[in-house]
Amino acid sequence: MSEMTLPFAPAEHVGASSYLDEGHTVLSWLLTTDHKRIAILYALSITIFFFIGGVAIGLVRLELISPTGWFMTSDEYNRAFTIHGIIMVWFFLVPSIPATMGNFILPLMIGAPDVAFPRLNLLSWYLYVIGAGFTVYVLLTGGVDTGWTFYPPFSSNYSNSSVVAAAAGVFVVGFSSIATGVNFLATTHLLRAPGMTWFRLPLFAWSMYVVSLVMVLATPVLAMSLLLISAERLFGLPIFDARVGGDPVLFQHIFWFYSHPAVYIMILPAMGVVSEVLPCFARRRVFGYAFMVYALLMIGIVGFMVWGHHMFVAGQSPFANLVFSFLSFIVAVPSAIKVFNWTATLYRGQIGFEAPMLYALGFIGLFTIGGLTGLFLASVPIDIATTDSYFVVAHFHTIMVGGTVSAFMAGIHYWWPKVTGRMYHEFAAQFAAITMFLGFNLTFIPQFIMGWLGMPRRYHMYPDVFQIWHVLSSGGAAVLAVAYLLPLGYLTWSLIGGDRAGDNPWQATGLEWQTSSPPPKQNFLHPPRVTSAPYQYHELGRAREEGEPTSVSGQGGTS
Amino acid sequence: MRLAEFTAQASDYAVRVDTLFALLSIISGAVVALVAGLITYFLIRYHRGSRAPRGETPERLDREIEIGWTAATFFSFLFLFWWAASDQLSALVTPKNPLEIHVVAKQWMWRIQHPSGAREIDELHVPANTNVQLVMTSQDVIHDLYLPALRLKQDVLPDRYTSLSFNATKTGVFHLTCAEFCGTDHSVMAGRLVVVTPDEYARWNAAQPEGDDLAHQGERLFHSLGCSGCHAPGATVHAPDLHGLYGRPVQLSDGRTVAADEAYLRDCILLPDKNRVAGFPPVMPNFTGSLDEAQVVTLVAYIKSLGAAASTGSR
Amino acid sequence: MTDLSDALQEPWSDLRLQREAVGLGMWFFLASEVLFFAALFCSYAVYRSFNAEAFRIAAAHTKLIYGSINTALLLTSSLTMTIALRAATARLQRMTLFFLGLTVLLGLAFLVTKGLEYYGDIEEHLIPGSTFPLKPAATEIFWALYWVMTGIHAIHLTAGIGVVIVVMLLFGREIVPVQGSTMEGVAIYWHFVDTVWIFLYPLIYLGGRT
Amino acid sequence: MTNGDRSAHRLWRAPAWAWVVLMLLFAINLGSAFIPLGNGNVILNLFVAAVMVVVLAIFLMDLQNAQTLVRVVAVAGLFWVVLMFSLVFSDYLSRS
Repeated sequence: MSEMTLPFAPAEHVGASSYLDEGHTVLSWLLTTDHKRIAILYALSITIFFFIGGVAIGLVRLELISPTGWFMTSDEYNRAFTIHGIIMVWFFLVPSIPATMGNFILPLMIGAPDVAFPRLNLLSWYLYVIGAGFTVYVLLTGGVDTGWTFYPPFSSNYSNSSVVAAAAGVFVVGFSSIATGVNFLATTHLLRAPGMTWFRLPLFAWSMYVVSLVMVLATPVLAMSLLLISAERLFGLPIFDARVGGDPVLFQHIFWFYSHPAVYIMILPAMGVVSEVLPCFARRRVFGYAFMVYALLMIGIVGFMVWGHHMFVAGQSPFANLVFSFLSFIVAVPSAIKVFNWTATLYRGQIGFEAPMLYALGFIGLFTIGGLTGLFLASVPIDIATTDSYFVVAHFHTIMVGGTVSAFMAGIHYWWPKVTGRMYHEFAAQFAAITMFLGFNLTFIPQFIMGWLGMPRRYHMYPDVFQIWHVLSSGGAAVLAVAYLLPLGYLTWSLIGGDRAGDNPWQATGLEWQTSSPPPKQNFLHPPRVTSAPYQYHELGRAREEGEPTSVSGQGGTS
Repeated sequence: MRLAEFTAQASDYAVRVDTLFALLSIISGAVVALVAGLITYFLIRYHRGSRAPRGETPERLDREIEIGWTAATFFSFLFLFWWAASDQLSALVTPKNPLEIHVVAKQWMWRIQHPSGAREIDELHVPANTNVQLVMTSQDVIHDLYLPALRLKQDVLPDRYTSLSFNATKTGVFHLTCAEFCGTDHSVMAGRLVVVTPDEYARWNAAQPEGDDLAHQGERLFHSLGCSGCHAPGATVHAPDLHGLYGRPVQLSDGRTVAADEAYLRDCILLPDKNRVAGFPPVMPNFTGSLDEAQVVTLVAYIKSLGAAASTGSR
Repeated sequence: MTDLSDALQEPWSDLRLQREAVGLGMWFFLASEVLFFAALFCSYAVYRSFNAEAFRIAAAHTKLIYGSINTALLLTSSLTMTIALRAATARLQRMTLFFLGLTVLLGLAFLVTKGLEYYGDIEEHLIPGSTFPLKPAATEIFWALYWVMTGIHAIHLTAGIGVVIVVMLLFGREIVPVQGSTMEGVAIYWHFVDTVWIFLYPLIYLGGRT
Repeated sequence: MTNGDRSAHRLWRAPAWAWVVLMLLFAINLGSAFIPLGNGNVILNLFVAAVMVVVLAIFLMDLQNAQTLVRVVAVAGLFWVVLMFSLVFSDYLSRS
């Protein structure tokens, strides 16, 4: 066995016990420090919250079929969309890819036995659970009606709902993201396998690195903003109270200093996943690897400087509006570059249409639409006309749901055989992927249209001229709901009835495919050594053309 | 309700916004078509097992392509920014002597006060082809006045004035609504923007029951609250003279100099300690809680009228 | 060298690397903490720049003596913490424990002083609300920020004291060897809490004294 | 601690010097607060505080011996603070 290659499904892996066999008791899961098991814990918890948030928005969409509402009061409606926002943002999207796939795959991908601080990793999950506990408490005590943005003075002095408990939940779950971020940063710096230089890191690992940076630097600012409104609400400390000279707009500055980068916390990992899936199913190296890395870094850093575009009508100075508008156009450049590079990756490939690829292609389409509508909102006059309307709602859902959730599904399907050792039902998955794409567009294209026509967001009752668009959108949401429920079915079924996957069913490069499926507790039986750049799919193709035995070359092998 | 109440282009500015929107839509459409077209083409031509030729592209070419499209994207975004920013900058120029209409938002209604003293609720009458400036404040939470037909929107903040300037060119009835989430009845905090000809506006004003204009209402309040006891020229208490104050720079006791604009006057009434004028003792009572925003508006209007009176010498 | 392998934790194979990781992780966490406090300092800066006079008046009512004593206490505790870390690196267990104990005492002294100060503030009704004695209104913002800033700092310090006590127990019972990576993280955190105070001190106590 | 004494001496000497410097700076800060300098007071106070933090970071937090990476991380936090302050003030200082 040469240093470069590893025979496919090597004999020595057979019989090696997987991380799943290291104890079957509940405690063996709840007290685990194995990054793979923690990833599973996270995956289960965010799935639960995804469906709670989904039920909330399902009710909202159902209510919006009628312009005057039909089964909710306005207060109930306001609580439903608020809880949808809070849960989807902080209890699903932010942890979605980093805490599950990041936790599971990142150490494998860089050839590490675990993350740098395994106990901190477990702590981060418990923090998530505590934060989730607060949120469930909020749900049970009647909810919160401030919108997920918690703007004072509404949140601090006027709302009659569980604002402090909701803020506490978000505050705590924020520390779980900081813990994850610190862990990934230290892991990527110090636990890379020998030979795994920075420019040999797969793009998913890079995206995890950048997203960790954003998490670590942005999340504390959110924590402070929530702390300040809680202090105002609980103790009457008038920090944003205009009556004594405080400025509610200052809260918005602090809040968006986190919450705009939060969008990048959601989308950067998605970009990372897609950058793994596309080359694998196009059998082609990623086009412009170095540019992809620089683009990730650019987005991560410049993403901190654009928050003011959420405040063009908030009473921010016109000068600041222009500064933030300019920076928002700048941050769109690296995003555009990424789309072009993904497209070029397909050129001269050997493209297959397995489910992960379909999801990834869906991501590119939706991300392109979401990104381009971002340009509309970066232009001050159009933003003034469309902010707080359904145009904005559709825009950020296209990025965060169309983009991130598509990539999340792509990643789940792509790494499913690695995580579980089983194959899912390919046709069912392809069907779900296409349904999801169609359902998504049916839901949000009407929202783009009615937003531009003038339909404001967060409206329980609305002018009846928009009803047609709302009905279309609700119909799309129903299709989307089916598309989200399907994977729950066939993925669960695959655990019982799925075929054994083998170690590398996709014949992918990347160290995570060079260990058994599911991987053993210590990840690699032999410490891996890396000898070449990532995505050596062309080498693989050439080897096959020349009739060599099936072998996965490329990113290293065992030493 | 008709869709035109939202989509009509009721001002030149609205037409410009729509033009920019159309431009962006065309560019975006082209980019989407390009990306989707290329992806579809590649998917068909290079699907697994197809006979299309494969092989490496030269690395130097890759690099040039990469730099090429980075630069192209960058410059086209710069162009878009320039276009959007110049639209915005031209809209920022406040026209001279606008018709100033006060808007007070509270959960969940809009109260409008015209300079003539006419008041209305959830309806805003404005004359067409006239420069109108809305001066807005909120009595409780943050609201946002959204006028879809003018493509305009501005948050309305508590204890602060924000403004919205426009010149409507089309008469008719349009929608007016709140765009910033403000609580239970946010979605029904709506009304009508009625653009009428200047003549009709004058007639409409005359037909309103309230006899006094804002400044006179303010004057009455000024006397009934006892402000005149200190601020009248012959008063024994040492208090600043208000004649000709509006618009003048004022030296404050902490060394700052500020212009006596509406926000300043408002602060002086509600938070007298915030901007103490140099040379005066801090004896002004605090009117927070005893005055509502609408009353403050009339007082400010009165003080402004004093300024006008002083300059024309009629008082 | 058997105790060296005791100090090693999963997934590390090398104590030097493990210490490096703890230090690095701690510094990343501190970068996070810096941004946490930055949001607070930024609010302070915005309000102060628009209410200079009110902040001057309000700051004059803070208890300079308590604040200054606390500054001296914290600076000294940073010294004892550094010595404890150096002693730990040199594997001088008793000396480590002694200086850690000293650090804890200084930290507790800080909290006691802080408590006395808070007591005085409450006596004077310096809590924003209906009985707040100062004018103009923006002094309330200063005092709101005062309570939040010093409160959060005190919570950080309390957490620090708690951690040091736990670490002392672990060291004293030799559950964890002193030269492991633990001290590294504890010391960096402690100094950070001190750093925050160094900025809080002039912003809260030194205004309006002329 | 028999032969530890001399080494113990070495352990605390450098930090003790840093401590003396810090206390001196602290005294300067406290004293200067009573000299009327207008806006100069807060500027001076914050400048001295910044120097104190630098001294503390370099000599007590051991940045002098730290790796480049750790120093980069320490400075990175400050970079983001500067971003926050400059962009927030780009709004406040240009409001009319």
